[in-house]
Amino acid sequence: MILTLLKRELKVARRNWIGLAIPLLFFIIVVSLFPFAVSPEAPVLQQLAPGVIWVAALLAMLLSLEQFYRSDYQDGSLEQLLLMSSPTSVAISKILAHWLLTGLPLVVLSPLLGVLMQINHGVEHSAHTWVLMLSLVLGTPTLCLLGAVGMSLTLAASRNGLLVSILIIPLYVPVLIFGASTVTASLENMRYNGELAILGAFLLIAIVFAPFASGRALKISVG
Amino acid sequence: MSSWHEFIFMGKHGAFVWSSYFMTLVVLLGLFIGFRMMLKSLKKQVEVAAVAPDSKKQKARKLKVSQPD
Amino acid sequence: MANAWRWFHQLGSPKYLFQKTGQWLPWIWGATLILLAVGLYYSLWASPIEVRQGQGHTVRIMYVHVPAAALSMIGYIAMAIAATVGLVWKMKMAFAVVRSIAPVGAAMTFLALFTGSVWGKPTWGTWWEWDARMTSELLLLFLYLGYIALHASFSDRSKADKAGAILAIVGVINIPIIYFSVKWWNTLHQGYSITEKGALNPAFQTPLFLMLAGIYLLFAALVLMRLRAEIVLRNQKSRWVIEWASGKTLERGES
Amino acid sequence: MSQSQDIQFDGLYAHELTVSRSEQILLEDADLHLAPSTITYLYGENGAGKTSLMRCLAGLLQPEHGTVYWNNKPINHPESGFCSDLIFLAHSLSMKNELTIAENLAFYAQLRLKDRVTTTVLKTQISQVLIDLGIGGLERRMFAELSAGQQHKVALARLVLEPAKIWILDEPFVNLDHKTRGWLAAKTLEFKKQGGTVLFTSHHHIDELPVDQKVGVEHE
Repeated sequence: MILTLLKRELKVARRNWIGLAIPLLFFIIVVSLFPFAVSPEAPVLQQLAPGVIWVAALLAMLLSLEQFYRSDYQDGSLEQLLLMSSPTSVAISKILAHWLLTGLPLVVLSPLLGVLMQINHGVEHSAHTWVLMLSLVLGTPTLCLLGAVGMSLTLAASRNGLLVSILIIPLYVPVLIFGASTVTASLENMRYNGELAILGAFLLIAIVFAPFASGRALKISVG
Repeated sequence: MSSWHEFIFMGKHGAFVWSSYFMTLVVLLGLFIGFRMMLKSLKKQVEVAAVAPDSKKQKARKLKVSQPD
Repeated sequence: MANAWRWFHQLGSPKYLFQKTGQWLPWIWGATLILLAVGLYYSLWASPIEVRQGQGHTVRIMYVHVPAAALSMIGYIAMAIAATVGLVWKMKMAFAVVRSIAPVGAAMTFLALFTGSVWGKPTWGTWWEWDARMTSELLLLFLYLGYIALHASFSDRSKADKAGAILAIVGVINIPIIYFSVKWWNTLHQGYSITEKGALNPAFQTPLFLMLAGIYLLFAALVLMRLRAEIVLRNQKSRWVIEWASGKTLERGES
Repeated sequence: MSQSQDIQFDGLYAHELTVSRSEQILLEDADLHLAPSTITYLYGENGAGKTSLMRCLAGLLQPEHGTVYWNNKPINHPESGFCSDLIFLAHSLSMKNELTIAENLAFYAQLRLKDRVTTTVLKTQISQVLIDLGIGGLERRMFAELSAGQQHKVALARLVLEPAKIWILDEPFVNLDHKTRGWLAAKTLEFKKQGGTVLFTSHHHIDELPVDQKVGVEHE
C-alpha cells in the first residue's frame, strides 16, 4: 500500500519538477551569497562552511514542505487517501517522497557547495566532503520527519506559510547542532563518530514518533 | 541590608536588581489585569447575548426519515 | 480510587470546574500574597549579599529568575500532560487547561530570559551569552509562541485544540533533546554557565524557597483565572453561563 | 453500544449521532439506518449540515457524540472493513492535475484493491468506462486539461472501477448532462441490486432514480 502511495507521489512530483528544483536552487544560491557577504578567502569560508551549508539545507527543506502536502489537502485527495489507508502509512509515503525528492538531491548537491565553500582547503584528500554528505544523509530524514508533523498540523490553519517554520525551527535545532558539528569536527581533524551516532539516534527517535504524530495531525486537519 | 540608601541603590547594581523585579511585576500584573478584563468582557458579552432575542441562535436540527411517496 | 476517578470526571464538567476554581481562587490568592510579601521582604531586604563570587546585590535577581525558569519548564510539561489527557480521554476541559497555561508559561519564559539577561550584564559583562540554559529558554519561548500561534490560526476551536495538543506533546519530547544538545554544544564552545553563579549558600535559601512557593502559587492562580475566562468563552451558550452572567446564581455557588 | 448489539443492523447504522462544525451543533441525536440494497436520498437546505453528516458517516469527521456502525461494528474498527467497502465522493474531485486520467483512476483502484488487479485489466476497464461516459479516448490526457464537466465524469468513473458495498455521494448529479444522469442512475440501481447501500444528496428530485428512503435534515 505504501508503495502504491509512494509511486503516485513520485509521479506527481516528476510532472511538477520545477517546484522541486526551486528549493534546490535556493540551497545553492543562499550558500553562494556568503563569499560576497563575508570574504572570499578560503580559510574563512572553510570555517563557515559546515554552518552555512547546514542552515541552507534546513531552509531548503522547510521551503519544499508546502508542495508535498498543500495540494493534496486542497484538491481533496488527502481525505480520499485517509479513507482508504491508515493515516500513518499516508504520512510515511509523504515523508519518503519528500526525502527522496528533496533530501537526497540536497545530499547529492552538497559536494558542489563544499567546493564553493572551500571545504577541502589545505588538504589533498576529499574526506571532508564525504563527512558532509554523511551528516546530511543522517540528518535530512529527521528534518523531513519533523517537518511532516509541523506541516500536517498547519494544513487546516489559516495563516500557514510561515507558521510551519515557527513551529518546527526550534525542533530542528538539535539536528542542526550535531549536523554542523560533525563537519566541524572533521575539519578540525577530530573524531566525529559520536556526532554521527547522535544524528542517527535522533533519526531513530523521529522514525518512531513522527509518522504516527503526523498521521494523527493529518486526520485532525481533514476532519 | 543596613540602610534605605543601600536598599535603593543595591550597591552599584540597583538598576539591575530593580529592573528585574519591576519587569516581573509588570508582566505578571499585566496578565492579571488582562485575564480579569477578559472574563469581565465575556460576562458582559454573554449578558447582552442573553437579553437579545434569539436572532443569531441557531438550533440544532434533527433527522426526519420518511418513505418516498 | 473510585472517588479519585469520579473527581477526575467531575473536573471534565465545565460548570463544576468553573465553580470549584471560583472557590479555590481567593484562598490561592491569599496564600500567594502572604508568601510573596514575606518572600520579597527576605529577598530584597533581610538577606545577605553574595561575597564569595563578588556578585554583591545582584544575587537578589536569582530570587525571581530561578522560579521563573523552573515554571517555564513545569508549565510546558503540564501543558503536555493536559494535552495527553485531552487526546486520550477526549476530555475537552483538558484542552482549555492547555490553552490557559500557554500565555502564563510564555510570560514566565520571557521573565526567565529577561532576568537572566539582566543578571548576566553585571556578572559576565554582557547582556546575552549563548549559555546552555539561556539558549534552551529561548527555544522554549519559541515553542510556547508556536503553540499560541498555531492555536490562534484555526477558526474551528476543536481542531485548534487537537492540533495544539499534538504540538505540545511533540514539543515536550523535544525539550530534553534540545536541552541536551544545547548543553553539549555549549561545552564545545566553552561558554559560561549562569547556574554556577549562585551556588546555594544557606543564607540564600530562605528567600529563594519563599519566592519559589509564592511564584508557583501565583502561576497557579493566573492559570486558573485564564481557565475561568476560557471556560466561559467556550460555553457562552450554556444556560449556567448565561445565569452566571446575569447574576442569577452565586459565582462561588455550591455544586 | 449495548443497544446496537441487541438489535442487529446490517449496513450502515448511526446511533445517537451529534454532529458539529466549528462549535456549532448542526445535528443532534440522530439515528439513521441505511440498509443493504437501499437507496437513500438526503435533503435539506444549504448549510443544514448535509455534507457534515456525510463526512461524519464516512468517518472523516469525528462526531461530537454517538457512533457509526458498519455491519454492527464501529466504522473505525479494523474488522468492520469499512474503509475498503466505502466510496465517498465529495465536492472536491480528489484528482491530481499532474496525472493523466488513467493514472488518477488506476491509482485509486489499485489502492483499494491492494494491487490485486493487473494494469492491463485495469486499462481496458478504464477505457470502457470512459467510452460509456462519453469521454472515450481521453485517458492519456492530463486531468487539468479537461473541462469541468469532463472532470466530474472522471470522478464518477471511480464508482464502476472500484468494488464497494456502500456509496456516499455528495451532490453527484449536479451539473451533469442528461445522458450522464441516466448513466449514473442506472449504475446506482445496478449497485443496489447487487446489495449495495447508497446515500446521496441532491438539490432536485432525480426522476431517473427511485429511492427507498428519504432523510431530511431539518428543524422539528
